[in-house]
Amino acid sequence: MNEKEGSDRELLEITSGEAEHVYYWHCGHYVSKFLLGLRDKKTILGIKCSRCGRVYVPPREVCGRCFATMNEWVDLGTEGTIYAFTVVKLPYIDPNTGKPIKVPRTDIYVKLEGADTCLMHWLDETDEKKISVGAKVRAVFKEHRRGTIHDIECFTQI
Amino acid sequence: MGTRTAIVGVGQTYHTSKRKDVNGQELINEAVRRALEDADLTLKDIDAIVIGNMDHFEAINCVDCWSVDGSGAFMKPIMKVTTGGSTGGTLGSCAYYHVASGLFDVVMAIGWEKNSESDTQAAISTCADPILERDFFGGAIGPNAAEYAMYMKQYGASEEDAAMVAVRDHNNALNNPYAHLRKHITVEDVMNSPVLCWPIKLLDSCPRSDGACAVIYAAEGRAEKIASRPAWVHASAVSHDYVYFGDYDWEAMPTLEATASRVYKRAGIVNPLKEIDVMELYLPFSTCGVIWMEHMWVCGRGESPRLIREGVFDMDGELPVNPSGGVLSTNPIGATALIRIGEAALQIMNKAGSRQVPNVNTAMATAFGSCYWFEATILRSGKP
Amino acid sequence: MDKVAIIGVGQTRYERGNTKSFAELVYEVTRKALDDAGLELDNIDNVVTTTNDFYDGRTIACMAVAEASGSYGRDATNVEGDGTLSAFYGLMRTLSGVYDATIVTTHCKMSEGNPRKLFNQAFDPIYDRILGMDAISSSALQARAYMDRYGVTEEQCAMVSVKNHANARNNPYAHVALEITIDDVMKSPMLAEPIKRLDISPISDGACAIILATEERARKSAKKPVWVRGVAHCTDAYRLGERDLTYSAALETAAKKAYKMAGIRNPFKQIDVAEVYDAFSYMELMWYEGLGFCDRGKGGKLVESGKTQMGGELPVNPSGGVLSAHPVQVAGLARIAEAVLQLRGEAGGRQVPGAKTALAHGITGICGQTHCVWVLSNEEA
Amino acid sequence: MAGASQTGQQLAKEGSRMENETTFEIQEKDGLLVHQGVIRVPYTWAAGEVASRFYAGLREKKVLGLRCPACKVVLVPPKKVCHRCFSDLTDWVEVGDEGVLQTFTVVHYSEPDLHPVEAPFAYGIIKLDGADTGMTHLIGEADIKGLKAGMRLKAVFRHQPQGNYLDIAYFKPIEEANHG
Repeated sequence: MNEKEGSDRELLEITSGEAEHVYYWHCGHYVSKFLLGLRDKKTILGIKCSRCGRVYVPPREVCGRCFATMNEWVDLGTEGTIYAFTVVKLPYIDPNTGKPIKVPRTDIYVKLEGADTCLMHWLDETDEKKISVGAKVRAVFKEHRRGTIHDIECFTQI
Repeated sequence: MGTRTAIVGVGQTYHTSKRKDVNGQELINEAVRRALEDADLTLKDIDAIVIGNMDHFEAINCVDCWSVDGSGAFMKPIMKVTTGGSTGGTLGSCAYYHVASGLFDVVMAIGWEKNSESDTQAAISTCADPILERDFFGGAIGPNAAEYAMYMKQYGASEEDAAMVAVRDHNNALNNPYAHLRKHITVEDVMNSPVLCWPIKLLDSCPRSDGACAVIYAAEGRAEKIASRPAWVHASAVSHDYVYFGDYDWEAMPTLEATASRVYKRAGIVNPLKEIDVMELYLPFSTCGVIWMEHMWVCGRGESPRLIREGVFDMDGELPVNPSGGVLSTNPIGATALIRIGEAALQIMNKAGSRQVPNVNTAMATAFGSCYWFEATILRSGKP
Repeated sequence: MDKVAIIGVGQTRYERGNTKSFAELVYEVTRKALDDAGLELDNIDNVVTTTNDFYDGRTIACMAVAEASGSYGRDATNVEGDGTLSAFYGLMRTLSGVYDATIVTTHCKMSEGNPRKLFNQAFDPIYDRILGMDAISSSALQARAYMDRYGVTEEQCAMVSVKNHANARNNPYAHVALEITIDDVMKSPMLAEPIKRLDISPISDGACAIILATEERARKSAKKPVWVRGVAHCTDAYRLGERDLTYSAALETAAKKAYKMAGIRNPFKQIDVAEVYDAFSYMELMWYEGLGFCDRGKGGKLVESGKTQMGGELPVNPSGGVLSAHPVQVAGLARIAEAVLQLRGEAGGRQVPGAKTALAHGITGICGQTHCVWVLSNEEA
Repeated sequence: MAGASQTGQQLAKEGSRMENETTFEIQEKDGLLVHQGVIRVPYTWAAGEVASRFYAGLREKKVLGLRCPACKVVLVPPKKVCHRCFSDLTDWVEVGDEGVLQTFTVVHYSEPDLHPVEAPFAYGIIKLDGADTGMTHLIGEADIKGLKAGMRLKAVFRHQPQGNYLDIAYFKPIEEANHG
């Protein structure tokens, strides 16, 4: 029933091969401070809107709700609960490398204590039966830290 | 008050997993020709064009400019709008505002995607913030799964309730010659399909398709001459509130509630279940077809499973949802939400063939995408 | 067309290597535009952002700037293309009667990626993308075709560079302000013949925002409203080999339509100041012709006459134009913002005295495939 | 495409247990960070029937175009729809492998990831004999200082066709023996 599926004639495809695009993203003033907190102090920083009191992580300049500039930094500690998780089982192409990701991999949304939004990261458990929404987790910091979100190696269930 | 605007023509491709016989421009052209044919217009009648897709699926910069050979925009005004999965809704509203502004009489919206040309999940994961979220974004399934798990716990709903939504949409697709997946399925089939992220299973989720859709909007004065029964745009609303995926509150669905509230208010709808005759909803997972009905104020919290079981949203129910088979059966991402609008318009225009719901006077179409953004459109057979 | 006015504008300084994030850049101009209009965000009910997924390095790039543009709790949408087009969409939404005031934002951090490679993605992947052309080499094909056809000289192109880089010295937002001579341009390194280093625009980062309002809202505005009198856009053929590269029919079509709306019969006489998208020096000459400032092929003669300099009959790019700051997609909206400053008499050292009618122009695509033309005035229709 | 640049390569991992981590360069200046990142999504574009036929022609050293019956023009490279009149094009014609240079540029800068040949080299738009539209392409085997619009060029076909635009490797100037 579908459209002519192409004639017998050879139908070509053109490929991009190894083409890649390299960027140098400025993290900006707020995210830089957040990442340096991970690197230098092993702390997860949030930012509080002094108007509505919401605490955001990752930190950012403006509270969307109040359209107010935020300057009140909050140390959120390193523990929270799992708000949602996905055990990724189908190996899609990692846009960083052009190669399939290694599965299984557990992506989590962590609600850190004192934060109103979630931080995304990995969990070091890939057995779905051993993971539950609401479970307590803690950030595992790397020994060697460079100022990236991967200075937290992963989260682990407490 | 702007110019009253109606949809007067709809065209789409036969959606499928991979179209090797046409390139992107040629795919677009098929939808454009069908829309023109549907409205009995020629390209000369089109005053302006809007087009959209998601850039990283096909890696074509300036798609508006590139599209000219398929879209027919040579020496015409064309612009590109894009908002991820909701692009089709953004396109529909863009064409609507073109006409409503009074600056253009007949405007065509084109949504398209060739999802076969790249790894869809790889491209989608680049939508997450590259510094903080990209590496952890394996798709929207996790939050939706968690949301439904919580919902089941709170309201006593079951996995079968979601499966019934999947069965409804998939089986509706049997009536739609353009649908990508057209296979009769049962609740058992859904329950037995592989678990992707509990409680969501393979048949609870949408495919990726190659396809295009074109919808023609016209101003009052022209619209009545082009179509015997135009689908008048009564309202359009959008909510694009969030920046990071971690920001969203899936339990409260604030953007969906805001969008629905705003579009009902603009269209003067008080009781959507009673006042709307058919809905074409952007449901990426069957579970959304349970929960989101409540956030769209179709019923109260926890009531949706009962209405689903009673068949309220079936073809012969009080408020048929997705007669086309919806997103679960067809998903060329940049076109998906425009297909919702086009299908809703066909229902008003009484041109939906074997998927026609009788006596449709009010129809609603929604769009969903990116960081839980929603768009909604209300169409009616009568003028605003 | 009902009356719509621009009541607020905001720009960052344009530079290479701005240290802000996309959101921080956009927040800066959203604030500036609101402050300029004397408004709070509560007075805005509609938001149009502008992004490009390739330049920003993420798909659905508009996610990053939603909060910073004030999207929370209001209708928002996103255009991909030059800022003149997102502003046009903002205008349509304002005219629809649904909204009172619309903010339009654009941002660009071209310094973060490789603009040549990213622009190459505008070429057809099925055919000629593999040739590796970019904005400079494709524009060089156009420049050569144009100059050969009409005998326009490299020196005449250089005059545009000299004029605009000098004008930029009066613009605090400009990225590259230079005091140079024709000789300097001629002796600058050859990039793609006939285009030399000083014939091209820089790689700039920056952001711009404007606020559009209905007549009723505009009358309550703190600033003198600048009225939108005419606007139109038009697109030429995609492939270079199918276009007349020596003349932009799309620009002529867009300009004629915008002029008709604005009641302009003699653009050279009736327009007091123009801000055009001179991504390359030759382009300004070609755009003179498409805009009807002079006859076909006479762009070189027009710049030579000095009439488009500051103090001339029709100063073009008092801001320094795109040659002095090229944040892609922002640049067209910056033209509009500059035109607004001119019509308010707030353009400082780059002010064209007594300007009443201004033109702003933007392009999208390869060699200016799409053109968008705005006619603005501080006088009501 | 030419080989991918080295800038986006994975740096050595520092003992992370997380297999999916890719490590990129980080720069710091005045307390502000710049993160290197890469997008390396592979694409496979369907050429479609029309372009496939064009490339099949090149394999036999034939350049094919499509004629628009309404506009009376021959479009090379071919496309399914005429952009001017919106007609469906089906009338295949073979055009010459020689034509006239309409415009050109000599590129002096280097962009190794992008350019198929090393600078300096020339691009041109060539209208083939029998065609009404120009083809953008590379110019080779030429004195690049002596290029002139109006000169005649001839297609040089690639020895091993690969089914893409570079199956014509480049166009070269034709020696005009009977000049004058």
